[in-house]
Amino acid sequence: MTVELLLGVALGGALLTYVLGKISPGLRNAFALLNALALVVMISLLYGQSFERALPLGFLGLELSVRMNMLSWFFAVTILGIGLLSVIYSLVYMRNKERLDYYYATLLFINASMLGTVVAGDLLSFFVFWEMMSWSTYLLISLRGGSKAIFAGIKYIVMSLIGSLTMLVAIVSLYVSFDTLSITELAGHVQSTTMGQALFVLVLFSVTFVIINALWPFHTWLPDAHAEAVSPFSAILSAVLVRKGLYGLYLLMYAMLGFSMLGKLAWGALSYSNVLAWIGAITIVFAAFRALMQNDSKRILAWSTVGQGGYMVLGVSVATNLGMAGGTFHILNHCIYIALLFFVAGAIEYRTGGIRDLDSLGGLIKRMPVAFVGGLVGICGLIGVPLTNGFVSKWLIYKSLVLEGRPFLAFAAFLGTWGTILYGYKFIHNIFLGQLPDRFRDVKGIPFTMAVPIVILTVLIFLFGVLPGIPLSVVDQVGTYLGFESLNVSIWGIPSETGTLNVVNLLAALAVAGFIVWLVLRAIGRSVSVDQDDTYAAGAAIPSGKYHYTVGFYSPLYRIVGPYVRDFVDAFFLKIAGWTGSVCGVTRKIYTGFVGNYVMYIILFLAALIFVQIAWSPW
Amino acid sequence: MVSPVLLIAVPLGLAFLVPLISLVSRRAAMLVPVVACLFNLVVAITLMPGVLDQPVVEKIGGFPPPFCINLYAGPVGVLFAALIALAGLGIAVYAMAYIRTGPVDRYHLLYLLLLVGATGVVLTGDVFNLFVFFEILCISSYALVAYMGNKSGLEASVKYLIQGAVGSGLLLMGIGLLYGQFGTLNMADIANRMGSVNQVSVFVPLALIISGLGVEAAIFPLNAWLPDAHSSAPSSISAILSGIAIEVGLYAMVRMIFTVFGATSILMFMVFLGALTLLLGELCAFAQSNVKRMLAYSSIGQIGLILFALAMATSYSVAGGLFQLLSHTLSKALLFLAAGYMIYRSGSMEISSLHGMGKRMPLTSLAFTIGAFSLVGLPPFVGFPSKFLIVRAALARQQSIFTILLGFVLLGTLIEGAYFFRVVQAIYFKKGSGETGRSYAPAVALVSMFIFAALIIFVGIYPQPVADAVGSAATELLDRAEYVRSVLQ
Amino acid sequence: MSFLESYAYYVGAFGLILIGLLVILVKRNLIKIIIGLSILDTGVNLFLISVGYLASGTAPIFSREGIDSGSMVDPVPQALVLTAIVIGVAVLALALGLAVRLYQNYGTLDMRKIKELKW
Amino acid sequence: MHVVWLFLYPIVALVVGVLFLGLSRKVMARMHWRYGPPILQPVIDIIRLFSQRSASHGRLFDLGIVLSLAGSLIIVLFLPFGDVAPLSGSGGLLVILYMMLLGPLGIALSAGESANPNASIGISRKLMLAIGYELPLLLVLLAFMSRYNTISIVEVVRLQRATGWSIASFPLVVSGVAYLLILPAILAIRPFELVQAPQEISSGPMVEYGGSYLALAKVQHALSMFIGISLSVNLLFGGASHPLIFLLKMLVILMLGLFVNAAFPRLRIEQAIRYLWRWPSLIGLVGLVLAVVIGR
Amino acid sequence: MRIFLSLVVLAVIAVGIGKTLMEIPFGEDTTNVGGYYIQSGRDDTGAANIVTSVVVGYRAFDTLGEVTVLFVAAVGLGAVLAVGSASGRRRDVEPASLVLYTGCRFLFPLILLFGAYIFIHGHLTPGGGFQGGAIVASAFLLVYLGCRGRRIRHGWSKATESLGGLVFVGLGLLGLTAAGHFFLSNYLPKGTVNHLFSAGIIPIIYVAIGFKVGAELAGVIDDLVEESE
Repeated sequence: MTVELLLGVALGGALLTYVLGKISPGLRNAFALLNALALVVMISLLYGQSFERALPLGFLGLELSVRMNMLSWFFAVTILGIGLLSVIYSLVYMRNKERLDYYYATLLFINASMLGTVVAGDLLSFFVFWEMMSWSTYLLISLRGGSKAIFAGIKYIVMSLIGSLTMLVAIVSLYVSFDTLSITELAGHVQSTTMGQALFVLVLFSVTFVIINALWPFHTWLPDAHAEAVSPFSAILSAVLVRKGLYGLYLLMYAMLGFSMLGKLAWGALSYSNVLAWIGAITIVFAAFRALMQNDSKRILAWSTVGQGGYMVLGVSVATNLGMAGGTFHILNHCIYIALLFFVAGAIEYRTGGIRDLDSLGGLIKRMPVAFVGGLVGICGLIGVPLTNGFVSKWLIYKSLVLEGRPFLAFAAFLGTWGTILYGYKFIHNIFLGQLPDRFRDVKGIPFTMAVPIVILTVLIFLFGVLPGIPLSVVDQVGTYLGFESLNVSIWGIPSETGTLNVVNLLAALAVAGFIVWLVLRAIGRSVSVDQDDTYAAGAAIPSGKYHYTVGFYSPLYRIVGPYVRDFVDAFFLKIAGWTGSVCGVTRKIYTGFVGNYVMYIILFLAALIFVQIAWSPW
Repeated sequence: MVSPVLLIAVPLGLAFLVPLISLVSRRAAMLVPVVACLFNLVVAITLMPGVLDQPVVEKIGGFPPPFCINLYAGPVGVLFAALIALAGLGIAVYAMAYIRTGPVDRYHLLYLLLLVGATGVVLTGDVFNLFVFFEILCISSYALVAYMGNKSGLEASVKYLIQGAVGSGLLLMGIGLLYGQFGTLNMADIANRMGSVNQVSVFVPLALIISGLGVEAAIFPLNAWLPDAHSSAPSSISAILSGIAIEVGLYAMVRMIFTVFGATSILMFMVFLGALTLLLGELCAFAQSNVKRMLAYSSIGQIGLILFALAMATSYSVAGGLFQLLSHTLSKALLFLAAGYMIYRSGSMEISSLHGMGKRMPLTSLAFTIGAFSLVGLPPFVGFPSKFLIVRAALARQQSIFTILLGFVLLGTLIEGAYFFRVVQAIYFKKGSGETGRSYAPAVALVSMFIFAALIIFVGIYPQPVADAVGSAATELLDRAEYVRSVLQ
Repeated sequence: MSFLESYAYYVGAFGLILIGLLVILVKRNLIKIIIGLSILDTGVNLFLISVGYLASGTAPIFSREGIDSGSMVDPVPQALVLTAIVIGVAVLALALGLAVRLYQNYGTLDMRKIKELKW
Repeated sequence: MHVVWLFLYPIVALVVGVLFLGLSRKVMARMHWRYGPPILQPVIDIIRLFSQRSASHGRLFDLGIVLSLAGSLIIVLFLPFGDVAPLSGSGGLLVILYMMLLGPLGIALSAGESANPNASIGISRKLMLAIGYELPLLLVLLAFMSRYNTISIVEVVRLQRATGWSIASFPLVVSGVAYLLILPAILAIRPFELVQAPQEISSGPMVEYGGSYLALAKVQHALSMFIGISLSVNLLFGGASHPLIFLLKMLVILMLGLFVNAAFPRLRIEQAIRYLWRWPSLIGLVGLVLAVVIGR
Repeated sequence: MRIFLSLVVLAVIAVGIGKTLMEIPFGEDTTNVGGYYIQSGRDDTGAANIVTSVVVGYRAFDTLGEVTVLFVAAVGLGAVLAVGSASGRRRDVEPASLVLYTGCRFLFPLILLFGAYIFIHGHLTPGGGFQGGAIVASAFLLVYLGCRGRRIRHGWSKATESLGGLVFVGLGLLGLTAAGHFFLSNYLPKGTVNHLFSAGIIPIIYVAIGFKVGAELAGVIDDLVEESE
C-alpha cells in the first residue's frame, strides 16, 4: 500500500465523482461513499509504516516526495475519517440541493488535498497541496449562496491568500539558502542557519499557520466561513481543515527547527513558544466570550473551534511530552466532537427548515432524541466533562501548564473552559430544552444516514473518554516521532509522579454513585410522567409554546462583558479592507479620461528621467 | 533548414493574400490567421531545439550583419514567436465565432498583421526595424480597438493612438540620437560601440526609448491608454492586446536596456517602477465594477510584476519574469475570451451582470475561473511556477530592499486575488436576475478556451520544458557579450 | 560658424518637436492634437535627416561617373526618413479617420468632453 | 479500611452536609431573633419528601438529578477528609474543578427539560454566577498549584503540615483572602443566593422538583455546601490529620459564612458578577503574581 | 497653468536633448554604416541611387515593414470607416465645371505616367516606389476632386494591393531558395550601373511598391472621400 496510490485514489476519485454525477446521481453518491470508505481502509492499512519516497514528477528541478510516518498518519486518519462521515451525512442532508456533482467533487478534492499536505515529504508539494486546499475550500464555502456566505468566502480566501503568500516566501527563502525543500533534509540544514533567517522563516510560517488555525488575531475568517458553509462541510472545516495549521506548526517547530533552535531564538522571556502560547491563551478567552455572545448555532460552534485551537497551541507550545500529547490528543478529540456538533446543528437545520437562530428553537429533545444525545455528548466533550474524550486532553494540557509554571496560561485555559460551559449549555438548552414552539410540533427525527455519523462519533467520544489509552498510544507515537520522551501510557490513562489520572476509577465511582442514586430515586420515589408544559407557575398559567426563556439567556453577562469583547480585530481588518477600497477609489482617479493629461504623464516621466540624470546623474 | 524569417514572411504573404481571398469570400478570410499561426507555431517549435544550443542569425539580403538588417532568433525570440503563434492561434479560432459583424475580412487581416508586427519585434536585431514592426503592431491595434465602431471603442482608440504616436515619436527620436552617435542601427553593433561614447549622452536616448516603448509596454505612468483600449476593444482583441502586445512592448524595452544599452544602473529604478506599476494596477483593478476594465488594470499589474522580475536581472529573475509573461499571456487571454462570451450573453460588462453565469454558461465560467486562479498564482495552474520563480529570484538577491519590494509585490498579488475571487463568486454563487437557461458559447470558442485552459493546467503541473526554455532565454537576454559576438562574428 | 549656423537644423528640428509636443499637451481639439502629432513627426524627420547631413555634401546618387563618394551625405537617414514619413502618414490617416467617426458619435472634438472612459 | 471509607465517606459527607443545612437554618433564625426549626428539620424534610408523589418531565429530568448527585458524591471522594481521601490518587485539583461542574450541569439539564421559565432563569443565573466566581477562584487555585507545584490536593495538605496553614504563609495569604471573599458565592449563600431566590423565581431550577426529586436536590445542595467548605479547609487551613478536627474547622468556616449570609441582602446577578470580578479577582491576581514571583 | 507646466517640462527635455546633441556634431561625417554603403553600394546592389540601394537593398526588410504599415493603415482606415457608415447615403454632388472636368481627365494619365516613371527609375534617380506611388495616388485624388462621380473599383485596387505585396514577399522568399539562401537577397543579375535594367530585383520591387502604394493611398483617399460625403 503506497501513499502515491492513496493520493491517486483521492484525487482521481474526486474528479471521477464529478464525471459520474453527470451520468447518474445515484452512481455518484455510491461512488463518493465508496471512495471515502476505500481511503479510510487504505490509510488504516498504512498504520505504523514509516517511509519517504520521491515522486516520479519533479517540479522546476526540485524533487517532490511523499512520506508517511506517525505524524502524517495521525492527521491523515482524522482527515479521511471525518471525510467519510461527512460524505455519509451528506447523502441525505444535501439531497434535493443544487450542484451536487460540484459539491461532492469539491468535498472529495478538499479531502484529497488535505491528505496531500500531510503526506507531502517536501515543502513544495506541501505548499501546492496547501494552495489546492485553500482554493477548493473557497469554492465550497459560498456554495449556499447569499450575501453572507459570499462574504464569508471572500474573507476566507483573502486571509488564506495572505497566509499562503507568507508561506511561499518562507519556503523559497529556505530553498534559496539550502537548495533543498525536503523536510528531512531541511531539518539537518536549519540547525546551521543564522538566527535572523530562522526568525524570518519562523515568523512567516507562523503567520500562515496561525491564520489557517484561526488563532487570534487572525481568527476573523473562521466564524463566518464555518457558519455559512453547508453543515457537512462545516464539520470538515472545523474538524480537520483548520488543524492543518497545527500540522504545519508541528513540522515547523519540531520536525524542522527543532528544540535547540527554538531555544536559541528566545530573547529573554520573549521566546517563540511563549508568544505562541500567549496567542493561544488570548484566543481561548476571547473566543469563549465571543461564542457566548452568539445566537446562531453554527456560529457558536465556529467560535468554539477558534477557542479549542488555542488549547492545542497551548499544549504544543509548552513543548513537554505531556503538553504535546495533550495538544495532539486534543486535535483528535476536537475533530470528533466538533464534527458531531456540526452534524447535530445541521440535522436541526435540516429538520426545522434551515433555522439556526437559537432564540427561535427549543424543546426539540422529544422530537429529535438522537440529535439531543449527540449534541449533549458533543458539548460534554467540548467542555471536557470527565469521562468524555475532551477531558483527558484538556487535563493533560492543564497539567503540563501548571507543572511548567505557566499559571497565567493555565488561568486562560480554565477561564475558557468556563466560557465553554456557558455557551455549551446555551447550545443544548436553547435547542433541545425548554418549551417546544408550536411550529416544531411535527418535526421528525434525524434520517438514518444522518444519524449514523452522529452515533459513531458519540460512541467514539465515550470510548476515548473512558479508554483514553487507545488514542493516546497513537498520540504518544506521534510525540516520539517528533523527538519527545515517550509517555507511559496505559489503556486507562496516564500515570505520572504528580497527580495521576485514572479515568476508569472515575468511571467506576460515577457509575456506582449514579446507580445508587438512581436506585434510590426509583425505589423510594414515586413519580408520574407529566407533559413538558405542565409546570408550576404559582397558579398563573404559562402560555404554552410561547414562554421559552432563551432570548438574552446571558443578558446580564452581556451587559458586563459585551463592551469589551467586541471583535475589534475583525472590525480592524474590515476597516483596512475599507481603506484599501477607498485608496483604490482615489488611485484610479489618476486616469482622468482627458488625453492631454495622459500625454502629460508620458512627457513628465521622460522629463523626470532626464532631470534626475542631469541633476544628480545617478545612472 | 527552416529559416526564422519564415515566421515573418509567410504570415505577411498570407496577409497580403487576404484582400484577394476576400474578393472571393469574405468569411474565408477568417481562416487565414489560423493557418498562419499554425504555420508559425510549427516553425517556431521546429526551430526551438536548435536555437537553444546556438542562436540563428538570419542576415536579410545576405550582407554581413552591421550592414544588413538581421534577425536574431535566439531562445527569447523563438520562445516569443511560439507564444505569439500559440496565443494568436487560440484567439484566432475564438474570433472565428466571436467576430460576426462589420468588415470581417479586415478584422482578420489586421489581426494577422498585428501578430506579424509582434513577431517582427521579437525577432529583429535592428533598432529601426524594431521601430517599424512596432508601428505595425501599434497601428493595427489602434484600428482593431475601434473595430466595433461604438462610442467607447472609438474614444479608446483615439486616446490610444495619440499616446502611442507620441510614444513612437519619442522612440524614433531616441533611435535618431543613437544613430547620430554610433552611425549604425544594428543592435549588436550599437552594443559593441556603447563603451566608446560619453555615458551621459547615451542616457537621453535611453530615456527616450524607455518612455517610447514604455507607452506600449504599459508601465506606470505611461499606461493610461491601456484600461480604455483593453476594455473597449472586442474581447478577442483585448485578449491579444493583453496577452501579446504589451508583453512585446516590454520585451522590446528590456532588450534595449539589457542588450543594446547594457544599462545596469537603471535597473534598480525599473525594479521600483515595476513594483509601483503592479501596485497601482492592482489597486485600480480592485475598484472596478466593469469586468473588462478590471482585467485590463490587472494586465497593468501583471506587466509591473514581469518588469519587476526582469529588471532584477539575475538569471533566475529573468527566467521568472519570462515565465510569468507566458503565464500571463495564457491566463489573461483565457480570461478575456471567457469574459467575452459572458459579456456577450449578458449584454453588459458590469460584474453584477455576470451573476449566475456559473449556471448559464458552466464551461465558460470554468474557463474564467481557471484563468483567474492561474493569474493569482495558485497551483496547479501555470501562474504558480512563475510566481515561485519570481519569489525565488527576489529572495536570492539576499538584499533587504528586494525582500521589501517583494512584500509589496505580494501585496499586489493579494489585492489581485481579492478582486478575482470576488468575480468568481459573483459568477458562481450569486443569483442572476435575468435568464437562467443554459446558453453555451459556440463550440469553436469553447475549443479555443479549452486549448488555453489545458495549457494552463498542463504547464502548471509539468513546467519543466517551459522552465528550460525560459532559462536559456534568460541567459540569452543577460549575456550581452555573447549576443554581440554571435551577430558580429 | 556661429552656433545657429552649425546647429540650425537641430534647433529647427527640436523646435518643431517641442512645438508638436506642446500642442498635444495644451490643445483640446482632436484635430489640433493630430496636427501636433504631425508637427512632432515632421520635427523628428527633420532631425533624422540632419543627423546624416554633411557640410556641403551631395546626394548619394552616382548619376554619373567620377562623383566624389567622400562628399556624399549619409544615405541611411534618408532611407529612415522615407520609412518614417510613410509611417507618419499611416498614423495620420488612421487618426483622421478615427476623428471623423468620433465626431459622428460625440458631436464634438473637444477631448475634455470625450471622456466616457476614465478611472 | 480504604474500601470501607470509600462507601462510608460519602455517607458521612451527606449527613454532615444535611446537618450543616439544619444548623445553618437554626443559627440564622437565632440571628434574626427567631426560634427556628430543629436542627434535624432537613432530615425530616427529606424523608417526608421521599414519601410524596412527584411529577417527572421525562428521562433527562431523572437522569440530570442522578448525574448531579452522583457527581457531587464523587467529588467528595477526591477531597481529603482529615486523613481520609479514598480517590485522591485518581485525579487532583483539576479533576475536582471539573467534577464540580457535574452538579450544576445535571441540575441544569434536568430542570431544563421542564418548560418552566423560572428554571431556565435560575440556570442561567447559576452559570453566570459560576463564571463570576470561577475567575477569582481559578486565580486562587493556580496560586496554590504554583506555590506548591502540584495539582494533587493531598500534596497541598501534606505540604501545609510542613509550612503551616496556607492562610498564614506569606504569598498565599493574599490568595487566601481572595478565596474567602468569594466563598459565599461558591456556597451560594447570601449575598449570592440568587440562583434559588425563592421569592423571585420560585427556587429557580428547583421549581419543578417535588417529592423524591426535591429530596435529591436538597441532598445535592447539602453536599455542594460540604464540598465548598471542605475545599477551603483543605486548601487554606491545613486540612486536618483527623476527621473530627476537620469537622471542627469546617464548622468554623460555616459559621463565618452564616454571618455573612445573615448580614447581607441578596445581590442582583450583575452586581454579583461585578463584585466578583473586581476586588476578589484583583486580589487573586496579585496573589498569583506573588506566588509566581516569589516562587516555590 | 497647464501651459506653464508644459513649458517647464519641455524645457527640461530640451536641455537633455541639447546635451546629447553636443555629442553629435552637425554636418560632419559621423556614420559608420553609411560610409560603407556609399563605398560598396553600387557593387552590392547595382543601383546608382545609394538611397535606393539602402531602402530596397540593405534595409529592404524595413521597406517591407513600411509597406505593411501603409497596408495596415489603409485596411484599418477602411475597417474604422466601414462600420456604421454602410447606410449607402449618397448626397447628390454638384458636378464640376466642364473645364475642370476635362482638365482632370486630361491630366490623369499624365500624372500616372509621371508616377510610373518615378518608381521605375527609383534605382537611378531620386525617387522610388513610395514617391511614385504617392504621385499615382494624387492622380486619383485629382479625379475625385474634378470628376466627382467617379470611383475607383475596390476589387481592382484590392487586387493591386495584394499583388504588389505578394510580389515583394514572393521575391524575398525566392531568395531563400536562390543562391544565397537569404531572404530578399539580390539574386537576379545586377547588370550595369546606371542602366534601366540593372540592380537585380530592386526595380521589380520598386514597381510592386509603386503599384501597391498607389492603390493603397488611392484607397485611403477613397475611404475618406466617401466618408466625407
